[in-house]
Amino acid sequence: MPLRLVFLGRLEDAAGMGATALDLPAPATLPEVLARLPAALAAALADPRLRLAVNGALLAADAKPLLADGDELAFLPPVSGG
Amino acid sequence: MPLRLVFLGRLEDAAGMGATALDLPAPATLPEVLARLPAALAAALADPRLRLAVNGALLAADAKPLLADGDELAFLPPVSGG
Amino acid sequence: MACEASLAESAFDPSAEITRFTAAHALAGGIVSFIGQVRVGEGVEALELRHYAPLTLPGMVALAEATVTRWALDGLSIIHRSGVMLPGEPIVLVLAAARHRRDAFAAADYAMDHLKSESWFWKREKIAGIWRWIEPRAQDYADLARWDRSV
Amino acid sequence: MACEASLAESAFDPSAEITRFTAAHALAGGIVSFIGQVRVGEGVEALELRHYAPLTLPGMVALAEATVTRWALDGLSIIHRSGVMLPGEPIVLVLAAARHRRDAFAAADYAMDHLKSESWFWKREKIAGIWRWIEPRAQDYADLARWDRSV
Repeated sequence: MPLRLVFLGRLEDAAGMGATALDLPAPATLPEVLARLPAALAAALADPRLRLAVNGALLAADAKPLLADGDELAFLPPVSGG
Repeated sequence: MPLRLVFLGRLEDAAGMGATALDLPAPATLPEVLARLPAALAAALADPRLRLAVNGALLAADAKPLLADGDELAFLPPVSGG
Repeated sequence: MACEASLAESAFDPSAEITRFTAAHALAGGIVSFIGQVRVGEGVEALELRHYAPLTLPGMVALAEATVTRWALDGLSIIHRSGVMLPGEPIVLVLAAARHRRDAFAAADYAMDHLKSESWFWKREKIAGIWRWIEPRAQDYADLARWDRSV
Repeated sequence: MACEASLAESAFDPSAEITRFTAAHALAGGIVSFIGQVRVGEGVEALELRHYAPLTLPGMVALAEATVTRWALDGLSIIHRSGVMLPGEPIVLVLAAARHRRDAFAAADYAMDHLKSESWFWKREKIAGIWRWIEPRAQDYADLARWDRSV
């Protein structure tokens, strides 16, 4: 199934892109997603300060999402706005 | 000697004017000034909440000014600005 | 540090002042403004502020100087009307520019509290054709007292 | 009670917004504004704010709604830039209109603290030709914590 990953803030530099597509068997867990990424990026995405959003809905800090067909998973570093 | 009296705020209504001139022997005290004014106005000017200024300089709350030739004595009710 | 205070005898344009002040303080990260205006819709036909020239503007200047001493500001401006104003017209504008927004908020707040309670203005309102002098509000004294117990 | 939040993708004019807001809230006696702008003169050539569309504007709307619930306001407006800004350009404008100025000051202050620390923006600065992501400031968290222990 297709998934879309979005990298915000400095994660865009770590990923070398703002977003990417991935194809995984459904349903997919976060560790399964990270296992498909380059090790350096996977390490950056394992930062416990990150928050996750699935399809624009923020997840609880300790959530373990099961991703479904077409989901957009966003990786959100601590904000530094305004 | 000539003196100038200035009435601010609601005292202008009590006095029926914003300012007036008075002629008194020098030096003059506040009670001497008040004695020369209509009783109702003198009573309004004896309000302990009033502040006084002589020639634009604010007096301490308990000051007993001695007025000299040409002095301007201003009667200042509590402010209600802004 | 630049500070300024002025007494406006006729209507002024807060937005134009804010534009000017903001451009003059490009080093500041934050600018707080307070606009006080004559309320519309409470039956007040006009408001008049009288002042006493030897005290009023010098008192505003002293307040501006005290405010810039108390907080780390890049600039402070106080403009206050005197004379007759109509509903919707501005009465007072306080502008504070600071590197850190906390200073700008506190300075504008402090200047307003002191303008309200300690500056030499006397206010009257015209309602149903009758002018009435306004007494000081207890709330203004309470607002002022806040500053005696904190920075 | 009217509240509004918007995300500006290009430069906006704070003075024009203040004029419009002030005229729209003629019943309010006081209007507090906060303008945050890109500082001039610290070697920052440009600043960029990135946002995440599904979260950022909805978060600003929720903050505006929470703020008007917390204080007695006549109106509240939040405008926040995203994209690339140059020194001197506005980043954020918060406007609060209230019958009593204390409410307007507190509401603008509260909205700014929460925008700074909780809204979904990521900032980078260009200095000497190099873009660098900015980490959250400890001061922003300290500012935010103030609101947990007071009204």
